[in-house]
Amino acid sequence: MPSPDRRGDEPGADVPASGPALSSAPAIELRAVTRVYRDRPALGPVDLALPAGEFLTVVGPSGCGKSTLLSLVAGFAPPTAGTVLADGTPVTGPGPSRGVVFQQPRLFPWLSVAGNIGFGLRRLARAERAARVAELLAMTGLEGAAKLKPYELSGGMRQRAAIARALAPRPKVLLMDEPFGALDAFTRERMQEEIRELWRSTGVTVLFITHDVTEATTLGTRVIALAGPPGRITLDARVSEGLRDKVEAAIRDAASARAGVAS
Amino acid sequence: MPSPDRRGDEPGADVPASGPALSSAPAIELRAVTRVYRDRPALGPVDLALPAGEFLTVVGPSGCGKSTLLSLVAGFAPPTAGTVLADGTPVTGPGPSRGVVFQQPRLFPWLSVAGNIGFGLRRLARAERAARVAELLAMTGLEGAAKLKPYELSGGMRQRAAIARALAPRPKVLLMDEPFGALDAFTRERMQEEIRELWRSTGVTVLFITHDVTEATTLGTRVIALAGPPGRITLDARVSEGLRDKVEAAIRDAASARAGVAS
Amino acid sequence: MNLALRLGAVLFLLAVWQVVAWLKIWPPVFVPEPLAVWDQLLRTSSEGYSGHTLAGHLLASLRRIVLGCLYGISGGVVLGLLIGVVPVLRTLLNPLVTFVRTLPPLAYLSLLVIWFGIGEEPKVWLLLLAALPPVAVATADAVRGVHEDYLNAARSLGARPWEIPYRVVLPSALPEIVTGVRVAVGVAYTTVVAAETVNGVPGIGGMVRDAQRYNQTDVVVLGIIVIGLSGLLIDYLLQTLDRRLVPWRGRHI
Amino acid sequence: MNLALRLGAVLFLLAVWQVVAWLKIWPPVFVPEPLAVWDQLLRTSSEGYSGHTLAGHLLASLRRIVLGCLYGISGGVVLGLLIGVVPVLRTLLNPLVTFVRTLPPLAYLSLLVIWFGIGEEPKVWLLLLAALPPVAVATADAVRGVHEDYLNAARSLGARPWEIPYRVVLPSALPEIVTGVRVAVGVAYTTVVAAETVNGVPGIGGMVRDAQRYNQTDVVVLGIIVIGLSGLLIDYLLQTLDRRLVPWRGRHI
Amino acid sequence: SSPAEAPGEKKTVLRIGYQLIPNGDLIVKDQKWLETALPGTEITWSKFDSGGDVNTAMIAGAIDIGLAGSSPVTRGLSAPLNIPYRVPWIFDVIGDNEALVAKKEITSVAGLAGKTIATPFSSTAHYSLLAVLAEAGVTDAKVIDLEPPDIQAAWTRGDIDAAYVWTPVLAELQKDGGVLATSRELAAKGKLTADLAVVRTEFATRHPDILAEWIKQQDRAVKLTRSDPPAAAAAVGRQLNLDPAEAARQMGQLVLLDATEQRSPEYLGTAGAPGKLAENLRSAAEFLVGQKQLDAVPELTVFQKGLLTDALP
Ligand SMILES: Nc1ncnc2c1ncn2[C@@H]1O[C@H](COP(=O)(O)OP(=O)(O)OP(=O)(O)O)[C@@H](O)[C@H]1O
Ligand SMILES: Nc1ncnc2c1ncn2[C@@H]1O[C@H](COP(=O)(O)OP(=O)(O)OP(=O)(O)O)[C@@H](O)[C@H]1O
Ligand SMILES: [Mg+2]
Ligand SMILES: [Mg+2]
Repeated sequence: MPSPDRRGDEPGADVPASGPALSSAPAIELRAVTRVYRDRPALGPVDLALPAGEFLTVVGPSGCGKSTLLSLVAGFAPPTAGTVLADGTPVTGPGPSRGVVFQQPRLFPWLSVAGNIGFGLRRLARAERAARVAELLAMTGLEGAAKLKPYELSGGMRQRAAIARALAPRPKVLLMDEPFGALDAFTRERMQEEIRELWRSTGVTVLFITHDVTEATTLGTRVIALAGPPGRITLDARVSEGLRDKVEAAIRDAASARAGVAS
Repeated sequence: MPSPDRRGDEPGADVPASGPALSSAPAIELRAVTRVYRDRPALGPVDLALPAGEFLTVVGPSGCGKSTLLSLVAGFAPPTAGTVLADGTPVTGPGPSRGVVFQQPRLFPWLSVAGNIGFGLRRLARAERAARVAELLAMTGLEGAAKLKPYELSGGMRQRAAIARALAPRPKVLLMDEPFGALDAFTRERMQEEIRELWRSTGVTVLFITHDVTEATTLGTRVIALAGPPGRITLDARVSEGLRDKVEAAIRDAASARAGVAS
Repeated sequence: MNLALRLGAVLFLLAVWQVVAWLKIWPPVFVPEPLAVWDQLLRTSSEGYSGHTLAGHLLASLRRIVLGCLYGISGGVVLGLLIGVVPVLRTLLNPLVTFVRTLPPLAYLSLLVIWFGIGEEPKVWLLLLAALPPVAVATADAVRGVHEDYLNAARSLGARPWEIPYRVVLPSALPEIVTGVRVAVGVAYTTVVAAETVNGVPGIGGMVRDAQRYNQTDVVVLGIIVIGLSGLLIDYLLQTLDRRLVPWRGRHI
Repeated sequence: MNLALRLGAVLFLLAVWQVVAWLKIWPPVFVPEPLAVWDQLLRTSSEGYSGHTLAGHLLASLRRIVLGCLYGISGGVVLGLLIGVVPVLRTLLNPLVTFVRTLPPLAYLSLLVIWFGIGEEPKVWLLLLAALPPVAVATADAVRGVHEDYLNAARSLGARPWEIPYRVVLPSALPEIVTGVRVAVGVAYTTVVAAETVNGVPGIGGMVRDAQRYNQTDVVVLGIIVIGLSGLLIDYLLQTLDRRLVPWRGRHI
Repeated sequence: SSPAEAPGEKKTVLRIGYQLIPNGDLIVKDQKWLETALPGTEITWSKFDSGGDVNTAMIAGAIDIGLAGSSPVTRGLSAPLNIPYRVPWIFDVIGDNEALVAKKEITSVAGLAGKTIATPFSSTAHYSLLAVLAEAGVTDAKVIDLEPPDIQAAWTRGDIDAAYVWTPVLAELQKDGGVLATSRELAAKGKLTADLAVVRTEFATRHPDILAEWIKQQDRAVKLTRSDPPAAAAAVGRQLNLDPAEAARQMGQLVLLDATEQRSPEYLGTAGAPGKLAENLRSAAEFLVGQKQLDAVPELTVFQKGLLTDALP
């Protein structure tokens, strides 16, 4: 179903040129958002505004509600209360302006690695698509794996393929849930460099969950720490020299507050 | 199908008392082992002997063959060439003497967390089983999640539940594939402490894959670094003061050797 | 909302039916008016038809269907597990099951009569033979779809080979087995008239056959509706059961 | 190995059959000897039966089965997707499909004759109606089983709502749909005799019925075997296709 | 509804529904007499398994001429069906090929009281069985519905005590059972059953010439069975997949009537004076009403009009 105006409505296709923060509304805004699973509150109330071009890293102990936060921003689930806004309009579902890297790499098992990466490029011309896929394969070091099916990949390769898939359509907002969790130190550094470079050159807004404090305090421009469940923001700081210690203390507090209690 | 002699044949049930290295054969031994997926070699040839009571950590760049090595030891797949021995007898399939934590937490979706942890305790009496499950829930900080189904867990909670499930039947050998990959720094430290304590008190043999060099060089007694694919051992050292740098160099070499080439 | 929607749809279908009957697009012998069918409902419920009330016919058929399905589903699950789990049996049983499940009941019905007489047995057997294959095929295929990591995990946790089928394979394959069961019950239903060609009164299928041969289409249509509604009810129960049994559908980790 | 095992099993079954025929446990009219069936195979292949050779009968039936299955499977997949994907349609169509799929063909066969005459159409329609439900049910259930993360991922990647069914739902549900197709083909096969009660010559089902009427059990058994074997072949093709289409069965990540 | 002329073509189509019964129809089909005699007409032969199906096809307008037993024809001519068709020909009067067979120890129809008797419901045999039982005053017999192959199976197992059924199952039953009544005897008592031809009224009025030719060929077939029995048996055997001897035996059990005989008042009669077949059909209808298989008995004139006598040569 190739559309006639092939690039016309491609989401975020023009972001590289546009640079950060043209509109005054935050790229992402959460207003008194809470989320309850059955009867167990998992998040909130959380208030958060993410200006366009911000690179936010999110830290917090396991099970505190980070992924829940991300799923609300992505539009995978509606908040139990409150509103999630993207570019000033309420989020009603997942959309191409917000690219997502899941915590567990959910590659489409029926597509090859190249097929997965090309999934979001349906509206590009064949050659353009192939070029973009090749570019992303190179960026994630998966050139040799283009034709493999997801089940033939190692854990880290899956994660890299998932990252490439999310980056492919150049979304305006990138939501990444521990994207480098399964990568060795070297590959991880390389990927960090790539993401930083991408952010620098395109002004993409990033929400980046990680459990690596060094990563949190060096990669982005701003860090929030959650404590929970239900997840609340206990620290919200711009990246600076002494931040690492503060963030570590915040996670330690949040985690020990419920150590031995419900997780 | 409750068996009449409930504890009689419980695998490894008596390990805590027996202590390390009663037999002279290594707990795990690989002899010229290789593994080829279709036509792509993934591992080997690898020679490796793991005396009972050893705590081996395995590092290496993403996709180098670490998980493949583990799957051969676990008996999930036969080696393409060579022999894998456990306690001196060839491995023909998975067995209760070798507990496994998968890289992706494969909890049984039809069982609750407690049910998953109790899966390997079928031969214990009801009360004993409940006690052991409670013990493991406490150890992994999942007391509040006992009744939840796997899909209701956060990523880190899944991983902890998978660890608890593997530990439950007290296997003689523990094979762990990046078990703490999805855990925050605090929870991770706590889990590291638990594993170290377990190893100290029971003499369990551990094969532990990680991409965290600090973890690799502090947690165990011996480190090997793989380069690949196909994975080969490029470094095999006892844990000591300056090891961290050596290991980092080894991974860096292995990773950059193929950076930009096939992964 | 749903209920209103459904009620509306039923009323709409009734209206279409009434209009079709009025317009006499097809001969009235084949499209009786809704009211005529309603009349027959009242008549067969009180006076009966072929010597039994509607409830009597329905109960007799339901008993056969339930029995046949129970046996067929049990047999299908067991056969499917055997085919899926044991390689030698797969080699032998898979073609056999495929062969048998293509055979048309009308061709071997008299064999069933030879073996089981003209009482309840041949009918239940035929329904069993109708219900078994979908379950067996679904189970066998679902077994192939069980994630190998579940099997590996179970074995690593000390599950014995003979425990694997019911501790891992069965629960993991449950969603698809339930689908197979739903299909099987439907197929059994479609077979009830064939089953009741052999001395099938009382029985809804027997009643429909009698009515058909005497061109009492209102009774035929009544029978069809009763069959369909009771099938709807059973399927509803199965779907509810499914949601209970498999809350992780679409969310396995 | 497999082949040897299967050959052995077939020979064993043949031997059992021969012994049963010799012992005359059941009257020979019901259990003809294997050789008699073999004779009929040669005769019907050369001289023909009811004016057509065995191949002619088989081809006529296969044509109907293939057509009916093609339409039925297409319809079933579309219906199943609609039911699975569109909530309003689920509310309306799900009960309707369940209702229709419980209806016994023998009860509505004459309606098909009224609507479609006595040519190929009513037969193909009947086979369609037999093949559709298993596919529709399997598809609808499989759709419910598609992992929500796949749907979320696809939408995040810019897939439009109308693209989701064929870009995500269909491939993800493929394993279960193929299972449904295998069941459907089997059910269509079992219906072929019923479909060929009216003007069913040439046709294997018609041939079987003719033979039944004149107690030529060897021809009946020959027909049954031919039906079973051709079904076996089709199922084999489907299973091969399945392995090709779904290499990730049991290994989705 | 469906026109006898295929759309877009001038060629007239004659669509025949036949059944596998060893009478003249199969000779006509086998010898392709119609195809030869009506070169300008396209002839199609469709096989049916029961008179009920023929009735349905008639209602659907899918065939022009068909074969149905007298029971289905009775129902077809009565309400609610009121099928617009008429009987221009009697293929055969059922004779010894349908009979009531009982276990050896049962020697009279009266002995069937309380016994289980099987017959295919709504067939001519069913009608004959009910007639026999009514005549003997047996009211408490258990009459059950079984198809012929199933009758044989049930008989073999001893599940039934008697059956009213036709060849070849009849022959199998006779091997260890006794005949209590045959349709030939019943016919003599006025409870005649027959295999009748039915022609759509519309077709008969539109194409009298084709119908006349059709009857001529049927008559010719009946005459062949008399003049050259081996040839007739061979033709029928080919159609039934039987050897000629068996075909001849089965044909011998039927009463085939040529055109002259059919014109007698006993059967179809003549244009002005419809034959006794109409009364036969009406009494069958009366009987069916008694059995609650019909709602009301039509006037005799309905059946008299149902006989198409003026087409007989
Ligand atoms: N099932 C499979 N089929 C085909 N190839 C596979 C399969 N599993 C792994 N491979 C290949 O084998 C190689 C090694 O994979 P392995 O999973 O052992 O890597 P790893 O060291 O565990 O990497 P990571 O740290 O990313 O998990 C990779 O190139 C991968 O593509
Ligand atoms: N689908 C669900 N149904 C019910 N409860 C859920 C569901 N998903 C998450 N939860 C619960 O919500 C809480 C927060 O989960 P979340 O996944 O957001 O944690 P997280 O911060 O991402 O943790 P991690 O670092 O371990 O991934 C947890 O207590 C979890 O049990
Ligand atoms: Mg998370
Ligand atoms: Mg790995």
